[in-house]
Amino acid sequence: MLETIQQIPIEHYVLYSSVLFIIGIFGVLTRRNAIVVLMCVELMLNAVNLLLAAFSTYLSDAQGQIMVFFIMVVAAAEAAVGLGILVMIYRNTKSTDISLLDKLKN
Amino acid sequence: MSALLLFISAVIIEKTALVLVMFLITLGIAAYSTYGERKVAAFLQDRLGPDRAGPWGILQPLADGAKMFTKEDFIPKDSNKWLFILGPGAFIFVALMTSAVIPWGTYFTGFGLNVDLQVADVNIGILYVMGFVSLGVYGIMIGGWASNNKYSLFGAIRASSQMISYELAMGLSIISVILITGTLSLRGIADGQAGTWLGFIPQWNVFLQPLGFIIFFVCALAETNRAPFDLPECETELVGGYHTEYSAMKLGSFLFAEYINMFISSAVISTVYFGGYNFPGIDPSWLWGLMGPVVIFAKTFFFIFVFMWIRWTLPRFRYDQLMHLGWKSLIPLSILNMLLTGAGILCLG
Amino acid sequence: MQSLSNRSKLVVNKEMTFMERIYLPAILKGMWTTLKHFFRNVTGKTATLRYPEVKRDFAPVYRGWHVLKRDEQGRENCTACGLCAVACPAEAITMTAAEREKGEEHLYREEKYAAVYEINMLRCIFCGLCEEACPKEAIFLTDRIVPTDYVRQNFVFGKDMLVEGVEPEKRINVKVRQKHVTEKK
Amino acid sequence: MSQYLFLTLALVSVATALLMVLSRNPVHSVLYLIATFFAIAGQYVLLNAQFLAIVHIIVYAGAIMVLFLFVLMLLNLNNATEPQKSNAWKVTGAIASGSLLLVMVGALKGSSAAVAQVAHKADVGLVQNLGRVLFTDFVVPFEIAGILFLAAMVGAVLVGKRDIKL
Repeated sequence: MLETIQQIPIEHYVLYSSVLFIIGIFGVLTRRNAIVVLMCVELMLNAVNLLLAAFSTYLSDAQGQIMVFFIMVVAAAEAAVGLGILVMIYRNTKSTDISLLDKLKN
Repeated sequence: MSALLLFISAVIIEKTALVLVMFLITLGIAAYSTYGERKVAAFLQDRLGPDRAGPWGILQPLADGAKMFTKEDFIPKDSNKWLFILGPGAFIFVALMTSAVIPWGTYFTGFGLNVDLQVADVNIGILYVMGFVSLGVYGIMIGGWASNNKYSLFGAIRASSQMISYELAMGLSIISVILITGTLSLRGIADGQAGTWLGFIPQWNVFLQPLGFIIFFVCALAETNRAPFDLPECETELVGGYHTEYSAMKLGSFLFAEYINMFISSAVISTVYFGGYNFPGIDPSWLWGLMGPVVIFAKTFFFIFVFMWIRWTLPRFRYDQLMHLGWKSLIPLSILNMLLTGAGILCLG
Repeated sequence: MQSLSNRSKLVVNKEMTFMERIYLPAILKGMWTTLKHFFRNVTGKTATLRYPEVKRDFAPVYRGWHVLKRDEQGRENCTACGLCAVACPAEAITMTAAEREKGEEHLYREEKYAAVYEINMLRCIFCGLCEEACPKEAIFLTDRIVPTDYVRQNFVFGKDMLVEGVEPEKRINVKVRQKHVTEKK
Repeated sequence: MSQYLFLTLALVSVATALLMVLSRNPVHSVLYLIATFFAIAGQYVLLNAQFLAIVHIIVYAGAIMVLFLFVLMLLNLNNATEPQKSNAWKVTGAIASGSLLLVMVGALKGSSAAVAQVAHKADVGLVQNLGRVLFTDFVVPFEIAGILFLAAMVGAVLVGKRDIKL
């Protein structure tokens, strides 16, 4: 797929991944279900992954793809711990609504 | 330019033909696995099995198919209609996709053709198999959830946690094989097992990785939802598990995909641990190269028989026993196996 | 409690040994058992028969649908003495006796006969005590299977269902059964 | 050819990502996100990073999303149980994220593309090359990632076990 980098300018990838990232941010801001919020965080991480992979290919440098692996590691760890916390929260409050979790306010 | 175009179109035709042939063979084998399963079960239990449709009942799969197609196709009122349809479709699609990277032989060289008997020689073939196997659970989960039935939901939940648990041990035991062969391509793994030791022991990975093979085999049983790991659909507890609400050909695709999965995992086991199309004393290029497929299919059929044999011998696990086996036995054992393999390679070069 | 048969086994919840804990030997043993069955059946010695085409032989002493015998001249053996009804543990047999009239000598062997003879096949347990009790060798259990039905009333078999035919081809052969019963007596 | 593939995959992924954010049923959200991930895997293949693509599918679609779906089914969350934020929140969120996008696009406008001059090597995304880089230049981060995983595992088990009241 050599033609990819000849036909598609890198700006397209930057724009594309920033749109994905923004969608993730929008979801984090507007959704109240904690699981969906976690999923939006995953989407944001993926947008970054995509950008790293694109730069890695365009620069012919494997380091970008290595960074993607590390981000995947972080994402997997985050999903495991996050979902564990979520299940605990659900057990205690019978809800996954993030706006109920403001007990530290007062 | 036109020569290049001709070459590309020839490749496309060749691959399409191979895909179609593999598709038909897979469906045929899956259909006859249902017949084989019933016959094997009958013989193991001192019965006769289906013997009414045709001589020895060999037309039974056609009769079953006709029944499946003509039954009332029922969609529950409160189910999620699109996902209810998507579930079995996704399941059978994923099951059929996996066969693309399995090398069925070397090259077919007859009628002036030279056809590679592998749909796609991906250099990370074994990872491709792992990826698609892990996707198989979505069909079950979507179907079970969309049925809006608590038994189906239980089946779906059980399927997903079982798959996640056993995939880890499966991947770890495959890593040991990769350490030995030094390649992720299934063709490379199969080629690396040609030849013999001392003239009579075939150079198969199973002799280097006996523990890994046992772990992989147990995990394959669990991944294909076969007894004794068929908890997602165990009749005595969950009616039919994730396919309780399904009828007609949607149920048929679930059952069919299960047999396709069994066929594919048998083929993967034969390729990874039992030399694929290699057998001592048999050159896979005999018979215009069709000797390779004959050998690998013989091994695959043997493993399909073993799958059935196990199903009709062993009782089903309890769910906590299943989780204990997966997390407390198989994963530590496979890590141990990996460490031993690494140490062995380090010492012996 | 003291065991009478000495066959009971005490369940001990003992710690499993290493060989038992890896399960594989036990699994292989079980699979060897089923494999033996598989090969025995593949070579054609199935325990199951293809039923309507192939039928299993009855045991010579099989106890099925009763028959009320006639003698060689076609006369009913039964004298309605009621011993069979007394012997019956399931209270399945009832009968009404009647005096033989003039001109009926070719029908009944002795002066008394059963005008009504009924066996309730739903109550009958096919124990064979009736044939042992019979002093006239009139009732026997045969190797015929009692036909199925949807209605309870139809299982009360009267003389039309029990007495064998007069014609030689409608006679029912009970030689083996007769020998068995006589030996038992 | 590549352009059309890129465009199709990009449109599909953006559309499914939007649907993921907007659909009220969390299970539908998960399924849309899986579709997004498949489109992104397609982009990786397009970028000649096949190993990354298959690892992406195994990790995200095969493990993480199964975990999400599993938790959703375990808690049995339907759209009825999820309270919705008010429209004012949604408008605020849209404005905030929209302005962030504007800032990003604006910054991109000002930059110049100085990347495509490097000689292209086709084997960057292959597993041999990635493995060599990972186990030579990045071996320390690799080990640290392993420790991170261990910590996450222990943490997840601990969080799941302890019965603390909030």
